[in-house]
Amino acid sequence: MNAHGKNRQMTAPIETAAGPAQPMILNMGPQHPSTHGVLRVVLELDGEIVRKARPVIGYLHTGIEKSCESKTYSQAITLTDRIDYLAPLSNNLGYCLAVEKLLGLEVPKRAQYIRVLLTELTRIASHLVWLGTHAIDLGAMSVFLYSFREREEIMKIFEFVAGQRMMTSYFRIGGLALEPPPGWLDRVRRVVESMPGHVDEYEDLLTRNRIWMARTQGVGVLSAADAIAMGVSGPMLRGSGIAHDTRKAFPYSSYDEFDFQIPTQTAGDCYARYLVRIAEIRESVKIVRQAMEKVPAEGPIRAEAPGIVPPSREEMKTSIEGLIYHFKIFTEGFVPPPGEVYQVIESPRGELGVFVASDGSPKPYRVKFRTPSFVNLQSLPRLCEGRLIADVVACIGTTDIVLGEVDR
Amino acid sequence: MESQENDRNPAVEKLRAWDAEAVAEVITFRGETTVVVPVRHLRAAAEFLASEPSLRYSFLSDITTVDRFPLEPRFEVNYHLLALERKDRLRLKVMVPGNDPALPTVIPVWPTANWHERENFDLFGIRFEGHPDLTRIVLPDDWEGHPLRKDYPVEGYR
Amino acid sequence: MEFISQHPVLVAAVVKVVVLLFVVMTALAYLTWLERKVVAHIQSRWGPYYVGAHGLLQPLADGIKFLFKEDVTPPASDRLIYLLAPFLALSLALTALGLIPFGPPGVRFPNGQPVFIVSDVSIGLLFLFAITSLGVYGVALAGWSSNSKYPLLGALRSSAQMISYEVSLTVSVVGVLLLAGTLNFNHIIEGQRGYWHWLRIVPHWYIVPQIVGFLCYLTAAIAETNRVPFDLPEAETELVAGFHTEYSSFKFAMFFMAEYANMITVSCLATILFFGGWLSPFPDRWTWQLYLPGAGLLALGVYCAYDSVTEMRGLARLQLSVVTLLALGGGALCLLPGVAPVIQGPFWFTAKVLGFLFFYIWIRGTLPRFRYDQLMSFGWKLLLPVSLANLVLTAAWFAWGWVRG
Amino acid sequence: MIFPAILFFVCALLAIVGAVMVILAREPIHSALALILVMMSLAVLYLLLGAEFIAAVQILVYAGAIMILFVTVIMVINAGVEERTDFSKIAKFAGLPLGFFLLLETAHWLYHSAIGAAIANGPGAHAEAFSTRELSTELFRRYLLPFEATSILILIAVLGALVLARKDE
Amino acid sequence: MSVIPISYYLVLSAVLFGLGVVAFVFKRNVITVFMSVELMLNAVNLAFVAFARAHGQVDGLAYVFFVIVVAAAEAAVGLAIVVMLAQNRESLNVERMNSLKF
Repeated sequence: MNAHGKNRQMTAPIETAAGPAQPMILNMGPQHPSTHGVLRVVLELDGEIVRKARPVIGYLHTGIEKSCESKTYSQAITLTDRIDYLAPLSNNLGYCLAVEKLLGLEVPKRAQYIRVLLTELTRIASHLVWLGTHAIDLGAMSVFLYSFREREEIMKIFEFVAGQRMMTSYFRIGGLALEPPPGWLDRVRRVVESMPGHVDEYEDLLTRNRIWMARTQGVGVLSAADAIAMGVSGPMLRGSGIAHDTRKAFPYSSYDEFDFQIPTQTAGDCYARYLVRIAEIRESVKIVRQAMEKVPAEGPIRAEAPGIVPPSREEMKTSIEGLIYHFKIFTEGFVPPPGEVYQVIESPRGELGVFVASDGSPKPYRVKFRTPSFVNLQSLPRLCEGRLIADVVACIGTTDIVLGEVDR
Repeated sequence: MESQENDRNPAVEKLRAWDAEAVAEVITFRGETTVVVPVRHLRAAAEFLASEPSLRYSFLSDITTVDRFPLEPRFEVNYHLLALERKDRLRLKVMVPGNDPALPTVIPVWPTANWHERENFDLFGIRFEGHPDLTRIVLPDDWEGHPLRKDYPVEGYR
Repeated sequence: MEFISQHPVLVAAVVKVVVLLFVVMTALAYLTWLERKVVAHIQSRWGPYYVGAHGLLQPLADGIKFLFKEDVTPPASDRLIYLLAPFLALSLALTALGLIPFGPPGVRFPNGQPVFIVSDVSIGLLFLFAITSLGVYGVALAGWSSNSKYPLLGALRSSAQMISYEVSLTVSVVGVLLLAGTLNFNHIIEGQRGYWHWLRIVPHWYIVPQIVGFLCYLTAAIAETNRVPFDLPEAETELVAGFHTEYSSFKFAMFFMAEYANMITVSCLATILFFGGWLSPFPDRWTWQLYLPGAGLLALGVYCAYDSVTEMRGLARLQLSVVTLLALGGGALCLLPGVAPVIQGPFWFTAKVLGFLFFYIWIRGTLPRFRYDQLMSFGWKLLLPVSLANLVLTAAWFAWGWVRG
Repeated sequence: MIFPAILFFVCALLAIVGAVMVILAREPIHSALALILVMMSLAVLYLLLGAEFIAAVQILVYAGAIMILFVTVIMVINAGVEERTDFSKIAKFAGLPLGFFLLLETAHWLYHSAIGAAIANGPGAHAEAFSTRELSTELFRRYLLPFEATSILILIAVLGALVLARKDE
Repeated sequence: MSVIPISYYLVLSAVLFGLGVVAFVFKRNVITVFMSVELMLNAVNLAFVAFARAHGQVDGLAYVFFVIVVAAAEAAVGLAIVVMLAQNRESLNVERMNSLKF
């Protein structure tokens, strides 16, 4: 019941609720068109001005970290897909790299390049979803459908390569799940060739659009110092002028062999973050192009690590060691040494950290996902307090949260 | 096994030079350095690491807990730090006893710790003293128990 | 029979109102179809497709769905006003259309009543503005009576928005009124007959001297009708659905229809004021234009015939055949020498109005939405001064007698 | 022509009912709606009296602008149900009958005065509808000074409203 | 009855004015009090138009025009004051507004 409803039903002699301005509490979410899932933001309004914003999360908490503890290392991969459902391969990669680090395992170059290629495609797909939803939040409807059209092509590549559109679980500990089917690179090429043109199209619709600029420039400003203090990462950090990218700072999976820029903007507002993400799509296209050059046509896609990485199908059928290892891996799992590692990758949303603690058993003792959305969302009140309701929408949009990742 | 060697990590050296008692133990594993800090030194050590000009661990990536039930001290709270300029990571580890687990908050040092601490409070029941709003974050407010503890039944309490 | 012969005005009015309501309701339904189709094609998708050929029965399906949906009235709402609001919105929107002349007054029934004009008021424009200015009540009362926060915010926004833009809307057409020297729609249209003397091929439409006023009018009209990029009262990503968040079923449909009716009204008004209403853009000596409507319909019929041949689904095929027959028959009818001149006025009027409607839909597929404060400052700080300047310049033009038509 | 008579009585009845509703309604928004009803009926009466322009202005300005302001303000400040307080007994037992008597007397006087017998509508009515052109000529010739004065008044009112509504921060 | 004398309009005007006075006296909420003033103005307008009709002159209409304009100005300022009152005081009851300052 809201303020005037209460008055209407009270029989006490109250003739008006007018009084020294009581703030109006507005529940934005958990069901709301622009909270991207089940985020709930409790807004304290003075007219249309947001005095206080408090994000309330947990509506999608599924206890993935707890579930990981009761699965073997390999089984837990499927759970990681569900964390950030817009960038499942990034999560796969982060987790696999963490376990590989724990094991001290080196992945063959071919698998590394394919991993880079696919995660960059994931980044493009994720940014496309962000662009579309952000644009529709601000009322630009067509961009949403354009970007989903292109994303669909990328999803088709995932389906072609991994057999699944979204929950791919394609990266495995020590390499990849399957040999990519022949002709897959042609598909990738087709998407990559057309992508810059499509990005130009989006930019035509938005970048110099006066309304778009008015809606995003100077909105949700996060200074560089604030960005660091709030621990935001990814495009949000780079939009505030800090050129930090895990792919450059702590290269993993051979990212050091690729040539790409870290796009940054200094304004720290929604427009800056928009520009950064658009530039990132272009950079990712560059990386995918290089990866296509680098990927050898032939070669192993899994590390040579008997007892950890399952042997190939043929080996399993022909050699007794292969059969035994296969059986042991899929019944008991493998045993890494006790210890703790924290592996960081640059997911589309920012710094995805995977902390894995092993106690020397076949199941991880503790897995923690440091998800960028969770931390980035924390900065939301700073972005939108003192501004209008419409800006809250813009701010949520450029924070680019995925609720699966926030709540885990 | 976790190797326990005296690393040449400059951060550890500086921390030790600043206050020898702040470094209880240094663990290096797979190239990651972990400094075990006693609870009472945590806040000061955090401030030092964040503000010392040659270190500048200004970015707190994560706070996470490992429950070593039934060992004591039961909880290991890990702080993952990042020095943006130097591109260096460091893990602070604090051992917290199982009965009445409590820690000083690091929000004044790293404001981002707010939600991380709430999450650890929610899932492990570790209190962060001085936290402005220590409430459950992902679970409902009336939830019983702390699910990521090892003695929490997987089926739940109810 | 005696009654009919004794009260020609009354009978003609009733007939015209009934026909107008029927036509407008159908037009509203197919306007939603058009909008969905055009926006879909802008966004590289198909739009309505499955219900009938080209989704032509989609409006019908929507209507049936609206009728059978559960009609929820929030328990804490102000019942009377909650019920009143959608009726108010729709009835005002439809009333406004009754003032529009859809064709020349010269075309008359046997009893001497004009066919295409429901009511010929001497100050028609003023009345139209009076009626549309009441449209705010539907929105404001809906938002208030729902007793919910999003609708309330939407209602507050829209009352502020509609009041603000009404000022610019009114001021922007005063230039035309100065040119026409009358408030009567027919006289305004008649004033646009002929050609500008300095350029014989440009019709004497008021858009030529009043281009600034037209642009102001267009902008203000989009804002008045709550369309993108000024659709803040119902900004779905901010206020869920704005003032009609709590409305369901047919009451929701009524708001929907009111919005589209308002779109039609402002398009009609733009056509009348700036584009010569039912006047043809071509000179009268070009007699072939008499057959344009018929030719258009025949072309549509041929296209539908082709389409029905290629259509795979049986029912859709049947439906397309019906449309084909209707179009061909209508086309043939329009070519008859007795009918062709009569149909000229409504044909050009409809064509112009459709152009505006298409423009509206096009904008919707292209632009993002303004923010509330930007909308307000745009209205007061840019639109109003510009339309005022336009008015002053036009007045000066007259005062010093630079040009007279 | 019985039509104007029917219209007159319907509208008069609606106006009176509306005015009574203004008094009886407990919620300000209902009062406002009743008042709008009064204004709309009056607009129709103006039409009957041949004052088209005034009718349009009545709807445009009164119902379309002023009452919208009222409604908006009621919504903004969230005015709830009205409190009923006792008022003086004199007002109740002397004032009301006296007022009613006064009304009757006025009506009686009006009905029997010379001017009242003039016919407003139908055959025998004074003239055709007022022309808007005539009214505007009158406004801009004879009443030019008051006209300009009112425009300045409006300006002052707008400024005053702005000053009042501005929050001092 | 085929014609309507002016007096009918005048009587209606008087009745409406009387009701406006009653509303003005009886209503307690500042906004409704304000509305009753508008009601009285409307009643007066009706009388003006009726008289204009009776005399066949447009002066009455001019007066109505001015009344409406002044009413608009009055509403703008008056409602601004009401909003101020609502923000600064607990109540909108006119009986409690017995001090100019607080």
